Amino acid sequence: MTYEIFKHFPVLAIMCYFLGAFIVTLAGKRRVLRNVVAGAVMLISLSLLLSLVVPVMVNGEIITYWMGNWEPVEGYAIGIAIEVDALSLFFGLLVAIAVALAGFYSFRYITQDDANGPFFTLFLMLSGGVMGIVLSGDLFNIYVMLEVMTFAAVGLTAFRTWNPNAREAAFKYLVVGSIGSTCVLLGTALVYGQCHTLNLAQISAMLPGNMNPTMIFAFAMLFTGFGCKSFMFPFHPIAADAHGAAPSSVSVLISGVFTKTGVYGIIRVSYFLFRTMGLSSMQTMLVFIGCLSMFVCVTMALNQHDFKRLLAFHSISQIGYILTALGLCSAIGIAGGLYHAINHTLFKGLLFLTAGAVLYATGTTYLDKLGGLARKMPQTAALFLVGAFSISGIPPFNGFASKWMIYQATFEKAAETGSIGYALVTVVCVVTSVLTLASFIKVGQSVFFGQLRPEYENVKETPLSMRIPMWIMAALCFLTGLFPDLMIKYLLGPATAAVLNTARYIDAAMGAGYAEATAYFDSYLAEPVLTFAGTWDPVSWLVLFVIIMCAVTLVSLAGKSGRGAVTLTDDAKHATFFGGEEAQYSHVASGDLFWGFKHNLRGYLGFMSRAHSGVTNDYVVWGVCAMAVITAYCFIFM
Amino acid sequence: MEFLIKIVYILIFPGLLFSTVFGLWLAGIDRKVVARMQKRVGPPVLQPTYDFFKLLGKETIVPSSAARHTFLIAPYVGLVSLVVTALFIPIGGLQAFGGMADMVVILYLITIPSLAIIFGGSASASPFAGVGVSRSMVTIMAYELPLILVLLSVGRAAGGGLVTFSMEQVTLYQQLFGSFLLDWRLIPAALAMLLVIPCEVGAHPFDVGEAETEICEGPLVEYSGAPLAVFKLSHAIKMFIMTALFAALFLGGISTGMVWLDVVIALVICTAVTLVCMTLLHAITARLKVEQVFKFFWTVVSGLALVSLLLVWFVD
Amino acid sequence: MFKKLIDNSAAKSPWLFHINAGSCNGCDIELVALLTPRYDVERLGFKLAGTPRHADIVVVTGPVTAQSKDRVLRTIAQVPDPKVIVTLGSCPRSCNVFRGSYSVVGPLDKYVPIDVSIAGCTPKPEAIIDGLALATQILKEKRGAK
Amino acid sequence: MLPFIKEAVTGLFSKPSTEAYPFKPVDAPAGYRGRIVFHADQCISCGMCERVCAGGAISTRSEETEEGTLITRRFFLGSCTFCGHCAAFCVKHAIELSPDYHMVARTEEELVVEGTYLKKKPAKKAEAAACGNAVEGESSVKPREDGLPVNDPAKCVYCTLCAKKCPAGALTVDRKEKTWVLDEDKCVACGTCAGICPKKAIIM
Repeated sequence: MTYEIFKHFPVLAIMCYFLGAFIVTLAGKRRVLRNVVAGAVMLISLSLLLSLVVPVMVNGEIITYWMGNWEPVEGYAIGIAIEVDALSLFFGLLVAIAVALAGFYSFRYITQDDANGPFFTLFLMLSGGVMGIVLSGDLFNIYVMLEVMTFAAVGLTAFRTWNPNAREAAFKYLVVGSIGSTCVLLGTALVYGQCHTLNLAQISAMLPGNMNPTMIFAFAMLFTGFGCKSFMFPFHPIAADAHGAAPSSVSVLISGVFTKTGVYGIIRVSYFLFRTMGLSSMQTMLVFIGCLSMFVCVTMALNQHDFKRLLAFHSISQIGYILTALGLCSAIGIAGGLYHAINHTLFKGLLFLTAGAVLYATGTTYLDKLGGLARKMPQTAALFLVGAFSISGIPPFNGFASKWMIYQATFEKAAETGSIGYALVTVVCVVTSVLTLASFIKVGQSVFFGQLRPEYENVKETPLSMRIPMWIMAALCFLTGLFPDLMIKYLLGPATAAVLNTARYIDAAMGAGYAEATAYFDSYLAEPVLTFAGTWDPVSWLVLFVIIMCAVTLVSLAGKSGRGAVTLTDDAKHATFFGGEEAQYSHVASGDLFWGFKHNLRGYLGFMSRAHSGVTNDYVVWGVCAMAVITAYCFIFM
Repeated sequence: MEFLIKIVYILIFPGLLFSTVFGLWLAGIDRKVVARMQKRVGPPVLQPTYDFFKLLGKETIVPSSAARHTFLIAPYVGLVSLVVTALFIPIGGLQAFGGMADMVVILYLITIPSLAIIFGGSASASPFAGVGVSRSMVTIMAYELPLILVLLSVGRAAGGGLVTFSMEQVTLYQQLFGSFLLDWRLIPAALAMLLVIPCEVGAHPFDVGEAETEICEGPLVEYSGAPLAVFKLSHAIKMFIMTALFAALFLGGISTGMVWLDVVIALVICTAVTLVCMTLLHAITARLKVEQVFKFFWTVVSGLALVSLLLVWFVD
Repeated sequence: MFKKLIDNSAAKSPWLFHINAGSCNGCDIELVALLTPRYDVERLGFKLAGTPRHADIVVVTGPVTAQSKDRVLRTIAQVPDPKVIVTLGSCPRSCNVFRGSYSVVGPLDKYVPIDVSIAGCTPKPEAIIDGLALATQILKEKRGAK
Repeated sequence: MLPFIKEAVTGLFSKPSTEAYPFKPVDAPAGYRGRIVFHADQCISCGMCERVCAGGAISTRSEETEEGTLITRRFFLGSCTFCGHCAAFCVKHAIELSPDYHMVARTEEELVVEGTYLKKKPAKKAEAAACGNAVEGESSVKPREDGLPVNDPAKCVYCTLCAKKCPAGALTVDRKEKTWVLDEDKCVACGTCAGICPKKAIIM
């Protein structure tokens, strides 16, 4: 092992967060000290993970670290393992980046709150929990970290205790989240009962040939549990409350990172532990849940009147894309799903941060009460546009690149299986994408464009320390969309290979040949080949765009002599045209928009908004029903 | 040399200059023929060109409550992205920049100009524009569903057992096996596409978003001078792009062996498609209401496209 | 580079914006009659614009009532330069039979200079075409003067 | 929709119904009331046109000169409703509405039709003016006690309007002879003549 030193990095990255969480508490009310500690912790973790990119992603190492050096004895893993393959590192990087940017944003953002003492403690606990889940190689460890993460998230959701919505959201989150946690715990217990080990690698080596009804039930439990953590379809309403009520930088974590742990869990459970993704019934189930999440949440989002609630519903809608893509069980599908996962973290993070900037500047995120802020906060508006274009899949931003891969994956799957259903999944994806665009046009029109409300005449642009993380995220949105080839080569390709190559994962932990010995694994799979049904070259597009833009600029400069002047003053001539009336405040926003659409779908939309009653009991019933349905489905089709 | 040819492609044919000229020609011929269908003399074919240059000479008023940068930049972004899109569509088998963008990318690229109008209008802070923005977006939602169904049908048909999104392969397949318009399974899709074109371009009877008599041209209400000229030009180029897309998707099989003749034929097809789906519809229909547009596209047009998809999928 | 083209186009593509300042609708109907197949002013490049921002020629009908005065003036102000103001019929020129009414504060030239007036009550469509043609000439002159 | 398609296609291949107006002159239909033509030499300055004009388009300007009063009658087409009342009321047919409809102007002056004529001073009046004892407005004629109208020859211009308007046909006026004769048997004392008289020469 030439990478001996790197073995210790993953555990250090996790411990950094937890240590930081407690040291920050010691800093008490000294803000600068607190910020320095938190910042240092986040940067250290990020750099530790970045340094792992070369060994893990490029050279294909799998880093295994046994806590307390308790290595497996006679093929039984007793100790707790930290096992970092490309998939774990992929999610770990995503977490570290989002945490660092959201953390730096928070330094200034939370100064408006009076009781901001415990913020960073909880924030770093949450980060550490998430990091622990994605890097861990131990099923029970994952459960523990899941609980740490959940409770930190609940605490942060209720962070603004003066806000009754926040308290209510935290309560709902606690109740419905417990269903998920319970499911995971139950599943873990059943798996332990069967396999007598908690090590992921060993379980994946032992389980696939030994599926009995208990294990099917365990699978259903684990799947539902992680699904609950990713807020997939019937669990989505709590996400809306929690994301909406939490401080924006926390929303970034909950939406961009927390939900990804659910996705990560589903990948680990379905592709590694039980290896059920080969079954077409499982694929259908995941794709179906993905499509439902995607479409239901996007239509709910169109109906929202609060910026952050709207974003929250979109989170689940994007998670729907990811689940759909992962459910296809093809290389391009997995790559597309993972690509969308990182893109979602970036653009949704950016959007939540802009929502936070709006809240910071105006004190509200209610769409009906905002308007025209682009004049006062031009940079925030530009950043919002980047985020909005990314999430709605406008080329050349990153959302498009990943959605494009997902469309291809679904369509190719349709051709492979000959089932037209998958072609209709492509259609649902495209329609969801356009509805996403619609809801962001709604936000743009309601918050940043249109008329400026008189009471926001003195609003100022957010401070630089909040804008820098946003700009970094925007740049990342742009760059990850611009170089899909590089992304595939260095991040997605290795991660996809890791998903499909379970045997390597097992061998890395349990010693070479272990997987083959169990007789369920033939050998290592070859590197997956991504075949595309189409082509998309964003760099060329950008080059052409720039060339033509230059040409247009030159032509327009050359023709300047004959052109009319551009005038901007503040008189009757430049007032808004009101059919001759004196200009007055009149803003077409939020609920006024998309009448034709809403009118035609009023039955469906009305049913949806009645169904989302906001009552915790209802949501618990939904969750339990989902659990029951998934269990039943698994028993029938597995 | 290679580089020079690329530059010619980008700036002259089928890039900036050609798409401008041909777009304005299509817009002119459209207006002329609509007038003739209504037994009028109609404006000269060069009228859109005159309009364009006249607007360049007008003062550009930036409303005092507008978000200035978005307001002024949006038209140019829309125009340029349209011209870039033109480079990706094969015209008579000639594709300036093949292998860079497929059908789905084009589907997304052609929404950028619509977005430019929407965000530009949105930035002008006019309530008329607000209504226009809402309506334009509803029309986008309306046509996107049938359009993707049409593209999937074509993609399946051209895949030959598998599927493809690639424009080159669609063209190649048609050159080998005949145009898709002659394939009975794809006739409903072609019809749906003919109805999608006027909606995407914002022509009668689907121009609810820019209805001049109801909402003062919606998002364009505050635009004047050069930015308005650019929007009008984008509108014209969009006609070219959408008809060229139709020609490439359904009539890509026409090949005489001579590239220039193929291109001329493709341009004639573009004009013919304009006349059929925009001019004729304009002459015989009144503007629909926005909810009618949405309903029409999600039921009738999507239904047509879906029938095609099913036929392509299950009938050999 | 395009100065000449723009100058030439200025007279070829005049877009109208029509303001009714309390007219009896006679002139309004005649103005719309110009768009019918019989007169078809579109062949001369005229077009009715939906908003004053797009217009080159503002056509005012009616004797400028007290209610409409502010609105008319505001709308005229919102037309980008170069612009031409045309009064259609006798009312905006002189208030005609409505002169002296408590609710009429015209004529229009009290407030803005009128470039072209077309007399008649109502003017014959041909006369309106004449007037608009004159207006396009003025438009070109104004563009040249700038 | 199909019939419309047929209509559109036939429209495409048939001759347009558009008039080629600016390039080919068009005459106004018969009876069209267009630009006012004023024959100044026929005007007798009764002022009837001015009184019947609803739009207030007609005004008179007079200027005293050696030979008499130089009267300018001004028709402002910008205020005209082209109702034709002035022409109908003009007994001398001095006003005429021509079929010329090209009334387009850049300035107000282009819309004005004017005519000037000289009203010679009557000798009698000149004498009275010389004596200096003729008081303006004071009539030399007293109203009749039976309520029938009486004409004041000093004011009367013999425009014959009263004779035209008399419902009973009781008045005979001769312009050349400058006579005004009332047939008392026919007169019903309705007062129309007094009301219509532009010079207020008839007293009742």
